[in-house]
Amino acid sequence: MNTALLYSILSMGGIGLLFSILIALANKKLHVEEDPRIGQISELLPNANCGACGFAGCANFAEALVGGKADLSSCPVTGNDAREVIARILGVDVATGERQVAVVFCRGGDGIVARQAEYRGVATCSAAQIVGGGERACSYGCIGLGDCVVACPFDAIHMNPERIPVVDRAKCTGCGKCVTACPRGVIELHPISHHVFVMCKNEDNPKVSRSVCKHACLACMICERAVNGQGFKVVNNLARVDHAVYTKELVLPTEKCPTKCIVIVGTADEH
Amino acid sequence: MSLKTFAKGVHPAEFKSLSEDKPIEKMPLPSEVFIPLQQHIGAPCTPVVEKGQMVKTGQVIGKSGGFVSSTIHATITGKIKTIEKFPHPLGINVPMVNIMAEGEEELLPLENLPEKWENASREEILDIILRAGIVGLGGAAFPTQVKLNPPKGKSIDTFIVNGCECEPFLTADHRMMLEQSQELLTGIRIIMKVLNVKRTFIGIEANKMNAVDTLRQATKSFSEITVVPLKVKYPQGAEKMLIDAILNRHVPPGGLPLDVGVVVQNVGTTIAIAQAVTAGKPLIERVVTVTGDAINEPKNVLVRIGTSFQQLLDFCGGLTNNAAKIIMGGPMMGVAQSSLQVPVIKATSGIVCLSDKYTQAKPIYPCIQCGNCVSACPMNLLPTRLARYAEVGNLIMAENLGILNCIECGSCAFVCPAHIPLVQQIRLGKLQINELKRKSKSI
Amino acid sequence: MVKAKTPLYREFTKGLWRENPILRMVLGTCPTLAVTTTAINGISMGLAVLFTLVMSSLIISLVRKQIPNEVRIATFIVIIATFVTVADRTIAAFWPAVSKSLGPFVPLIVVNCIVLARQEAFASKNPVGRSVLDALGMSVGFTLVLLILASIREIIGSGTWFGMQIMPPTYTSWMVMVLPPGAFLMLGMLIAFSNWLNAKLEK
Amino acid sequence: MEEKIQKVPAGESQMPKVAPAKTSESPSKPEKRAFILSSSPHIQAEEDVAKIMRAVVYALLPTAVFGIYFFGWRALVMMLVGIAAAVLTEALLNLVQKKPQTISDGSAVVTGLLLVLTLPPSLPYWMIIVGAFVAIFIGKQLFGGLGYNIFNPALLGRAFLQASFPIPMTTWTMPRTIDAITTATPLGSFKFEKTLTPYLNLFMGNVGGCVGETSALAIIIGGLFLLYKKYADWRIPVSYLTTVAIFGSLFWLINPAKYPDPIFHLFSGGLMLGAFFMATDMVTTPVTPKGSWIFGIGAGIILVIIRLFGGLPEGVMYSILLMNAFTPLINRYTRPKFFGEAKHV
Amino acid sequence: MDLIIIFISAAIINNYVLVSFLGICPFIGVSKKLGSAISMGMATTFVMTITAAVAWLINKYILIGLHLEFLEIVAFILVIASLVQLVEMFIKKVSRPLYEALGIFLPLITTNCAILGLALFLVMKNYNFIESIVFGFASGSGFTLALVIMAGIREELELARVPKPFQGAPITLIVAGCLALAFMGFAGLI
Repeated sequence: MNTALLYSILSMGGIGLLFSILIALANKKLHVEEDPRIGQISELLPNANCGACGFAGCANFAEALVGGKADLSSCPVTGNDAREVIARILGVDVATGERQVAVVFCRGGDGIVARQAEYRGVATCSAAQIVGGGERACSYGCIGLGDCVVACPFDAIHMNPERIPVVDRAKCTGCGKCVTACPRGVIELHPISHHVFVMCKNEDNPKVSRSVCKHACLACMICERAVNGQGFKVVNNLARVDHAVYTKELVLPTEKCPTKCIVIVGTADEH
Repeated sequence: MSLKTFAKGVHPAEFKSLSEDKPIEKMPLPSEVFIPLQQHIGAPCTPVVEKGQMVKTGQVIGKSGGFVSSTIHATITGKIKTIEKFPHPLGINVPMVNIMAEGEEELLPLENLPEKWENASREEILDIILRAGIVGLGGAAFPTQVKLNPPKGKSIDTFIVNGCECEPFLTADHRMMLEQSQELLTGIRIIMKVLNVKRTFIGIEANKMNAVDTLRQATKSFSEITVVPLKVKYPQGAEKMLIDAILNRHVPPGGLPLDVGVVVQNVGTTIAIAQAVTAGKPLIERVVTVTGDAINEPKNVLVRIGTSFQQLLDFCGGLTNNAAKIIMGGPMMGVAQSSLQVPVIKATSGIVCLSDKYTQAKPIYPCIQCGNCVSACPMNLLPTRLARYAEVGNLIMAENLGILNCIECGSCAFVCPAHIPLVQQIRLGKLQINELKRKSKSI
Repeated sequence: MVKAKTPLYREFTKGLWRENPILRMVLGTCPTLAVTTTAINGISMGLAVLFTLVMSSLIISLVRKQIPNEVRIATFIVIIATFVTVADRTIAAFWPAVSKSLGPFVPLIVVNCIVLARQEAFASKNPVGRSVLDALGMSVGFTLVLLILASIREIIGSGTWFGMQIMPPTYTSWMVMVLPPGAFLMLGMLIAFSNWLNAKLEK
Repeated sequence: MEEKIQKVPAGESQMPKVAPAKTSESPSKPEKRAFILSSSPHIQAEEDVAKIMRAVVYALLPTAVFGIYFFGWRALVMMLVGIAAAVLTEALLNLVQKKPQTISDGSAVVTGLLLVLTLPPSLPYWMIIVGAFVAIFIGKQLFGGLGYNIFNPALLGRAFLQASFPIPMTTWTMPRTIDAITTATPLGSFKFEKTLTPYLNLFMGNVGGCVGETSALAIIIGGLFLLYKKYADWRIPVSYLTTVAIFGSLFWLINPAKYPDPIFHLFSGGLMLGAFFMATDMVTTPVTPKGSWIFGIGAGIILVIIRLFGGLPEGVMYSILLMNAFTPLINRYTRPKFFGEAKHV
Repeated sequence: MDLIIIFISAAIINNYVLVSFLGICPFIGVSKKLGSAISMGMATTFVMTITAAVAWLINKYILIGLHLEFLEIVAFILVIASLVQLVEMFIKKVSRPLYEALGIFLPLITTNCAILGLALFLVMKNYNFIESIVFGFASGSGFTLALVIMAGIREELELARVPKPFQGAPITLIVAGCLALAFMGFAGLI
């Protein structure tokens, strides 16, 4: 028994010693320079090397994170605390300036905008855009097939019954996915403190836009005149808001707009 | 003897009997025209006329600079009502010159024409083609003088006239070959001079044997011009397929016919060149096949550019009551129209009006990997994969599988038993990839 | 870095469902698939993991400040291997039949991702009490899933539960359940079910 | 067909016009009618998934009839049970997932029928139901339904049954007997007793075996129909059968006493059924022509290895399932060269 | 001939992943992309072959020689962990491309139960040195085979409409189940 004990201590110690010397030597001789963040992040990862992230172990995952090739959420093992720290190291979570939210610049829902055709084919806006623009006659406004709804990772855009997307300003993070998803550029990001918008993108001749949509801007100048050009300006057949001048209190033009395309969005206390 | 052709492809029903025996009719002048300021690939033209100005037929109203450019002419004599954005048959609103007919019709011919074209220099002829505003009339609308002026280092040895007209329904080229064979011959000779090539092939699908005979007769004394009847198969008229069929040369992916020493011109374009160079006629009108089961009198019509579809269809007896789909171009590659206010443009080869009989919605099933699209694709692609990768947004895989090589001929969607809108999906993927490329370039 | 606010009991309960090692993290799948042919095997394996995980968490959280950072993984592995050897030899000595049917999977606890992951992610950064609770929660969660999976496979696959005949004698056993395909299919179903349930609960 | 389509509209145009539409309106007024907007192409061939599935069912009819002839009315009941179970499972799963109902595409019917044709004629009905359920649920719906499955659903269902209930799945009855005397399949009797079955019986199907696999004649009739209609890729049966014949004769030539001859290989067991109906399942086989060849050759080699050296007498099912697993890889590495890619230097 | 039988038996009939349930974690984790799967398979095969050799030596000359069989777990894991780390460092220094292709998968292999399982199996099998190496190589090949098939299928599944709860690990396990069903056809071979 004593010999067994002795041998085990000797052999295990021997093997351990041998390999630790080898590794220490190798570490010195074979050292390769790396981004220091990779080391920091791999410290924080579980280092279980389970492979659940799809990468070849935690160090590799850390490298991919730093290189922007991986998403932290693909590691199921890391706890929430560690995630926050890693996010900070990666600098993902750097919020700058005011919160932005998506705004939909069209009110031409079903029944409001004229129907130009029966659209058949892939039921996405981007697909309809390349086939004559889909069902709705306005070539500037919302196509209504909901690409933005699908694109939103936060469940913050929904279609109203008229098939015009409505943004949930509380849920919207301003990531801009819907903005890129919309083939017509109907959605824009605006600071949450902006409340008044001309909800139309139609730059056609007023005669044309009038025949197409009940809520189209007709470039009638009423809004511009109502504020003496201070805050509203009609350019290219379309009224535009100067948010530097007008942020709130725009009751006058909104009420006077004959097609109701000037709209107050959100409430003053939401931010 | 088996006829020459390319590999794969499809055999749609032809429907050509509707209009192939109808001689080309000249349509009376329209009361107003809408002339888009861009009717070619390249930089759009800027207007050189103003609202309210009187213009004569053939007067230049738009010019563009740069290498890939073209010219736009007034197509009727009258007064310019407005220059504004109007709906275009390709689905976007573009700036157009709206001319109301007024006064006596008068044609201003091109200036500085050579006495005899045989004595003119290559540069002179190219200049006439540019001033005449001639673009590819087959549908691509690529400025012709650019195509006839290959870059240094590319040697061209063969000229091919594309008389396939492989799209079902369309017969405009067929009629032109029958009725304007002499002008076609002149056009060919002009182009051969410009390109300095020694041989020309005229590729014609074998369903137009009368055109083959007519042209064989017309070119009898020109040993360097050969008329080649081709197997009736779609898309025989696609440039790459045509070159493959006649010369057995394969244009490399992303390449042009001139990479294999070939220039291809459409029948209509060749005739337009002859008319411009010999008679000084700018491109103000073209032959359009108005056909389909939903038009009362299918016809081949010589019509002024800018005439609205509505006026043209009215000339052909109007639509029937069950008209359901109006297509500019052929049914395989044409563009469905939502409005009849759009004008005939230089690229309008035909207007196909289909009734609800041919437009019933078919159920869409999931792809069952039958491989029909794979055996139809003339470009040797895997359409079902391309479409699905484009659909799920994996553009990298789609590009690896050659989505950008797709010529959108529609063969895949034609044979798909699951009725998947493959072409639409693939076009969308191509657009997105090109968009990304443009963005990454600009950064 | 660690939120001290987390109530102690949460360290235990998170392993049962919210961070369940098999269902939510899909770790330690090898033994899960291999030994769940009978309920006995499943629960034995679970207990072996429980013993190893709790003991090594205990020791490691005790000595965590003494271990040099560079060799921590090696140290963890040696400590774990020691306890695994103890567990392996104990089972072999007292329940030779179980040891036989578990095959090499008791020794393989050494490389079970769950054990190492908890040391690295938790025990090496937390005090003893929390570490032990965490280890207990994780291993109980693991054992429960093993038991469920093993029960399903044993009942359908052999008509018995813990060796007792519970299906009527006319019952035809579904052999596939005790074979490898049955293991993969049932674990897939189980995880899918938990995904579905989780989505339901979150709503 | 083509002729007819062309003539109808031509005739119409000569008829007196009925209310020439919209001609009276002035050109500046917008056209009110909503035309159809859709992507090109605007015409389509007359093919349809449901039509293809129906054709497969028709092609299976001779096999089914021969099965009923040899194994009695029980075989018919088995088929009905299998089809009903498959269709019901599909309907139920669509309902649960709140997906549009897909039973009308006919693929579930094909799966149910194919499954039963590969089962022994004495299998209890409830096992058929289990098999059909597994085929549709695991084999098809878990991957997203028709078109997305990796493995042939019917074969997967059968493999599941084989693994679950090995004894009932290998209990065979004599054809044309009233009280179902058990027997062995030709492959089984060769493997375990080294006896050969007469070729005519093999060809006609008067031997022990699964409901639909015994009669090579019936299968070939249906298979040729499918090939003629181009609903099956001819390359797969050709390469599969040829590989089995060549590879099988190789061993036969080495040792005719130990290994069976190629004709026996071809006409025994489920090879014919597998080659014409299982290996040609469009969804689970390569889309590229070169891939089809590889698929057939690979399946043939695996089959001969299993038959000659494996513990089981038959391996058609496994050979096809294994090649199904390789199909994504085959598709990937047999992508046809783009037009112009090969020739251009 | 014996060597061929050892190879086929270890690579196919007793496939590590599909039959013996070893190395499931990387099987699920690294089978998303075909490229990674091939590299991972090659790296694993490489390490397995080396491990087989080293484990045989240690077992024969230290454990059995000194009657320390009870220390096999500790000894093997120590050796494997160190060995893998050494190999990784070596590759990283010698060839960056090789490291990118194979080396990055090495840490994952340390805690891969397939490797330790291999060493433990080896002790039970009584193979000689050459046979052990073949066994190690064959086991690695079998692992690679399963991994590559799986990766091919999963890339295909990217295009499928797998029901939400089944996406990710569950469908991977179910495909593995189907594969295991198909591999049962090889049962009894040899």
